[in-house]
Amino acid sequence: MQPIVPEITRESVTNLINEGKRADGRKLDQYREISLETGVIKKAEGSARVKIGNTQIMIGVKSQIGDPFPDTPNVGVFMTNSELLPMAAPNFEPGPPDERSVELSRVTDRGIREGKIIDLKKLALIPGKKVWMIFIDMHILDYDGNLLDAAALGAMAALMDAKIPTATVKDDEVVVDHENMQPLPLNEKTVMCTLAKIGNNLVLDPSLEEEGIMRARISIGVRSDGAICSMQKGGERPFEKEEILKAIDMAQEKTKELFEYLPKA
Amino acid sequence: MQPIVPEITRESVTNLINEGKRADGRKLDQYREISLETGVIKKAEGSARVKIGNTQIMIGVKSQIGDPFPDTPNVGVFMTNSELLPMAAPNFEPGPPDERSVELSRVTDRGIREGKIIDLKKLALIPGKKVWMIFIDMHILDYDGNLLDAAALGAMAALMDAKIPTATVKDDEVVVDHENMQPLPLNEKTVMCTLAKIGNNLVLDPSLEEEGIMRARISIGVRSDGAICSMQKGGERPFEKEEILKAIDMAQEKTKELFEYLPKA
Amino acid sequence: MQPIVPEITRESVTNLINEGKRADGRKLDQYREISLETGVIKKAEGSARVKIGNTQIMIGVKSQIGDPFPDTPNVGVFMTNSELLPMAAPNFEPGPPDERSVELSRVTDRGIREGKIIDLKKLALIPGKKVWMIFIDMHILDYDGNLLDAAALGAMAALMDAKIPTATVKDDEVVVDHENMQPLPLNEKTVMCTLAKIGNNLVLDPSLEEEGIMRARISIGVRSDGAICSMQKGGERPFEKEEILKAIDMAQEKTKELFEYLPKA
Amino acid sequence: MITIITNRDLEAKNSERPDGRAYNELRPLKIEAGVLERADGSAYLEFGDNKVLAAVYGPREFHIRRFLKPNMAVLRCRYNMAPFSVEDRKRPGPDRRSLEISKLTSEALSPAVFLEKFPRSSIDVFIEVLQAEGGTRCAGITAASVALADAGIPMRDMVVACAAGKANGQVIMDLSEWEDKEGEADVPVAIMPRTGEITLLQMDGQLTKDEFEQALDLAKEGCMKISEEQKKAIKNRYGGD
Amino acid sequence: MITIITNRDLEAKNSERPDGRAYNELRPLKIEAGVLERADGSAYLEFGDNKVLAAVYGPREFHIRRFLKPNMAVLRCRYNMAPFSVEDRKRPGPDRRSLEISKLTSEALSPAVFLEKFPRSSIDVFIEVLQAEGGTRCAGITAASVALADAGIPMRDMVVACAAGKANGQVIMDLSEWEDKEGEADVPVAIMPRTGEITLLQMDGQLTKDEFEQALDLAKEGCMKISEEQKKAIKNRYGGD
Amino acid sequence: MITIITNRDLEAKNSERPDGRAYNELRPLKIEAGVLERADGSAYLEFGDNKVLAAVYGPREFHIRRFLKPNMAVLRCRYNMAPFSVEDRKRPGPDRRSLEISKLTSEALSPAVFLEKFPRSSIDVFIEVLQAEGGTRCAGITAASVALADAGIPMRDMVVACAAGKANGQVIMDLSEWEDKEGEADVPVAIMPRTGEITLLQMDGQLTKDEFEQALDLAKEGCMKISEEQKKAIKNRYGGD
Repeated sequence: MQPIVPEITRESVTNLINEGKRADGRKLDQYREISLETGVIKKAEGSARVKIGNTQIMIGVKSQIGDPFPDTPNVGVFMTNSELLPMAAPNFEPGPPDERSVELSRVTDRGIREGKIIDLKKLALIPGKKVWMIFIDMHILDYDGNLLDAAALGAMAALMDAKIPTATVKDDEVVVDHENMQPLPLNEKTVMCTLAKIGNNLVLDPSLEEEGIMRARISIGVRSDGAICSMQKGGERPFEKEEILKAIDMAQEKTKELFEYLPKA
Repeated sequence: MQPIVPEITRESVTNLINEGKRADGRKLDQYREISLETGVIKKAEGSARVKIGNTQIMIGVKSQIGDPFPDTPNVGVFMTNSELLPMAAPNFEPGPPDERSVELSRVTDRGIREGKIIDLKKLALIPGKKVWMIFIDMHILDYDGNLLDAAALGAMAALMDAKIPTATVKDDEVVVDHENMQPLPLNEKTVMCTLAKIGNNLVLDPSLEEEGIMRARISIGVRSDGAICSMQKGGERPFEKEEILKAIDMAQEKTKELFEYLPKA
Repeated sequence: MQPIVPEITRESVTNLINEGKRADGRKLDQYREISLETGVIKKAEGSARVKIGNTQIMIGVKSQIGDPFPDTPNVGVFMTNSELLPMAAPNFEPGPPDERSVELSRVTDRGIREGKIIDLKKLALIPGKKVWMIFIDMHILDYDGNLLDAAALGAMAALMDAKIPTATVKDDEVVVDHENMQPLPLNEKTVMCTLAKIGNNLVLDPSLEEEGIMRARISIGVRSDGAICSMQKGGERPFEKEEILKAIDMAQEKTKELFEYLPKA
Repeated sequence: MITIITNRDLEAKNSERPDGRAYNELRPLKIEAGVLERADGSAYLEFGDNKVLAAVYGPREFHIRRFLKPNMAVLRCRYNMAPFSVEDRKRPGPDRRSLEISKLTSEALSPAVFLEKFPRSSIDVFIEVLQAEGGTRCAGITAASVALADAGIPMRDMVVACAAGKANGQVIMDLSEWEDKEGEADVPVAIMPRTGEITLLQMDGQLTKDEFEQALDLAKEGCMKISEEQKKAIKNRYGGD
Repeated sequence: MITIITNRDLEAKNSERPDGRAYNELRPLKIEAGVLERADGSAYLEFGDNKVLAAVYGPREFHIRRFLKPNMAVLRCRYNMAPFSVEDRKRPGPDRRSLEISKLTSEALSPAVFLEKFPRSSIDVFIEVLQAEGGTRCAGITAASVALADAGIPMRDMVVACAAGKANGQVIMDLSEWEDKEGEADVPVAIMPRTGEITLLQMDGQLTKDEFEQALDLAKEGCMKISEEQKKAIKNRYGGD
Repeated sequence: MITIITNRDLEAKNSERPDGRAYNELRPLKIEAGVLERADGSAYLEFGDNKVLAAVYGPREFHIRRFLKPNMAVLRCRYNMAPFSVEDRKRPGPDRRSLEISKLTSEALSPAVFLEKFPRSSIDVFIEVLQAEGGTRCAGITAASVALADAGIPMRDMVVACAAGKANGQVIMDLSEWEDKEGEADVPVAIMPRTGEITLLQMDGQLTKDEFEQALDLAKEGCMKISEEQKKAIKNRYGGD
């Protein structure tokens, strides 16, 4: 899936990193340039276009009224979906989400869900019958490495940007007032920080080329209160415990920078 | 998709057409033999078997009661589907509709829908809740060119043939009376006329061989009042404006012939 | 689909059978060792693990409340599904059920349905609106021949093992009482007996190797009252009438043995 | 080109069948060979209110390497019902029932075809049920045999199919849709008429062994009658006597 | 890099269009070439409230043997709408509408591309509608042409598309979403501007021949204006005068 | 062939866990190797009320050219839940959750396998959850390792997995289904026990760094205990001491 990197590139990139340098001039713990715009899609209830380096994702939040899941009748429904568009990379194929796309959606979803970012109870309308359903759709436009951090940042921004209609219940009927839009009920903020293991170093925000040669990666979701709320190892080589702990320190430090990009509440 | 036609055949057919003649002896503006039978499938509410030359389509109309689309709560639902059966040509594969089949369905559907052929308002039963759903299913049995005209003619005939049960609403319940069948509420009739561009000529009703060498095709849907109600260019070469205008003249002339095959209302 | 058997094996196995012997030492009308355990999956309402020789199937019965089919509004719904798991044989592929898996499900289903084994009327709750839906899922774990007999035996055992909640109707609402579980309403028992034609002999319970060389197979479902309730020929060679009649005799005799494995009611 | 059988006069009227047929009476039957232009062979069959079309392509190169057989042709079948062929519109595309019937049809026809003459090839049989009224799998097999013959595929025999069963306590030939649904048992059978060998056999419902044997005999009797009509259809198409 | 057209001052104000445009007035238009890193060519287009991204890969080896052409490249298109691009969230993945538009887009672009220069190859065009407000198929074709040029694909001409139609009894250029839904007819058109030849033509609704001709002329007039913006986008990207 | 662990006596009873376990107590565990006839290797595992079967085929020729690797084997996993394994019947076939777990399982096992010994091959691991009660991904990885060993696949180490997490404010080993659902955090971990290196690591919920470290340590401690049972299962199958 990953582009195959020639052995010589692998060596030169690794050697550089062993010296604390990177091919694009960054420090090991430095993000590429980040840009984040919200409110870019008027037809979406909330939206964000996020770029980390050349990686680019467009994210839209839509709401609709629907049935709750039978096992959680009193809370709203929240779903995260992503599409690795064939325009984003020469080897992305059209079709149903593959395992990479599913992992991306699910890790992003878990950070938001398990971090209790949305107050899903406030999205119930008629308990057991009607609730708000919130869809986060992530459209991967350009793939130049580190989708996870871009997705988490963009999804958080799109949620903060979102305004949904006011819905009230009268006589068991839901009345939806599009004239009075209100923000989504959010408890907290979360973003994610990914480190790749190359040689025996951890490097922040791996580029596409670095992803091609990394041994493993660890992605850590952090809330603005500092709590770790999700974690996902990827890649076909192991980590040692000390590396994980070091990664957590770096993530807790670096996510502070990421939170700065989010809209001020 | 189209069978590959040897260069020598392409030349000889084109030369013939340049002289105003066709391989099967037809004039440039002449249909192959057309036959149209209705009422052939008793289990369908309406049906037609149409042949243009050896191209053969069986069309069935079925009705059922269902929910309206949310954005059009007060009108009936109408759907057109076609299947290019693997029996119809050696290169048709079983499976979900491919783009040719989708185009065929959608062009036929638009002619009927945009020509306001069916009075969909009369198919509403309980506004916002229950409406008649009308399905036109087109079964392509034998493919010898020019499916679009055959489909449009057959679909129109099957609609005219259709009898659906009388449905009345009592206390918010729909009562369906199969003893009293009634025709579909139709406002108008429409048929379609396809011209292929071969060399610099327009030829009516292209055969399979002619489709294999044509540069482009234009299909024009005409109502019995003369209005143009749908149009679709196909093929990988362009048309000039004058060719389109000439094609419209031919279509408005030739559809008169086609209307003669329809059952008398 | 079947593993290809070398010609020399085919001959030696056939010659042996012509002498009334089988490669694994069995008599022509002898089953391999059978084992049947019920109640193995606590999360299922009923379950059974069946082995015939090395062929192994895990079967679970689940119940849920749902809508009846429109054409049978006053009886419960009953569905049989099977999955030829890719773990069960080197040539089984993941994916939607193929024709072998569909045949297995449908033959098992017909034996139960047409043998009137379940009293489906007792599974109606609110006529036309709510009924019990009973799902039999057959998970093929290890494939060493003769899936049909194993499936029929295991499905019957799982049905006999099943306990579903007591459901009562109050004011058009279904009340499901998980504290009071009750057996499924069963009228009868059925099992199935499969004979393979090898050379000109009928052999009971074909092994995988025998299936690879058999000319045809006949599977006969028998109720405990002796009635034949389903039959399915398979394979690409014909049977003679006398062979079928002989197979019925053998099935009626041998199914008595199979019934012994079922739980005592 | 069209033949009608109404063998109502062949037997005494001891019937209580809803459509008035005798216990061993077939529904009216028409078979026509060579009805499609593009297919290598084709046949159209009406059997009671069943309307079935069969088409054959091949032998032709088989491009799915995984399934081809190095020493013989693969006979593939696709049985399909038109959405408008049944009372309630059927969703297009294969379902479990049609997958099973496709497999059984392939197995029913294969014994009669000299598949070994065409290694690495496929012979593709397509059956379209345009209107269904009970017994479509048998009608499909019967039509497909005529289409195979029309395509010039070398065959040992022309497979023919007919169901028998039990309804209202009586063992009967050729169940109608109503008799199939409301009756006690259904036994679809296909045979090679020269030898009487059975290439399709299914049963569902409840029968004693004796009843089953009666049904099997009746089905084979029906097959023999239908077989005559298959031959006539081929003669009508190609002449000869 | 961004260009805005508001040709509101070009014509007299005789309009009764809901957004106040003249009958022959385009919505504001921006085109930018070369907006993606990975794609061989790309373009971003805003046309009224439509926001469309197009990307091109190729010519590249075509690995689906069944579809490749030995003497030319195959131009494949995928038109796709983002789930959030429309009022009610769209389920991800292709539907019948997008399949048809993909086919038509491929046919609209192919005449302009020197496909014969790249036998056995594919040129893949991906169009993503990020926000839809009427006329997305035309916007997609227009953007795709710029992306093809940005990818350096040799072309006879840069295809450009614009719709015309009829609403409130008036033949008008460039229908908005409201005019498309509520109006009497819609005529999407693509042309090769050098020759005026038509590579996309559809119509639905009800028009007389005269009205159709007016609509076709208006659509072509719109195309010519948009074509200038395509050229500017390429110039802005690559310099030149 | 069957081993039961109840390490209830190993630690003081300071627990308030619903099933009465101590904070660092595993559920009862059984592992059996070599339980299937056809598969090249297999294992059956019961862990609390989890019942999981794993099977391995390979190394074998990999026929999907697009995915094969010229210098090593590809280790493919399919994690699947039986429809009857959970409270509410699961629809058959893969869903998003099982796709993700399949990917993670493959990544968790790959570091231990000498994939480079089998270029152009696949090693296929199939995991079937027959009954689920919390922790099935770890149970699947643990069983799959035993199945790989049973298949004779050369490995650096036998990967083993165990979750830890936090419930009722307490960091605990091996969450039950209830603790997973109602608890504050879940940390599934797989390690190679010889080196302690981590091949699977996920977390969800809310933890401080200290709590996470405690959970990671507890998970690794659980892994080490389970590892002993893996080895016994292999010894029971193949003898030796």
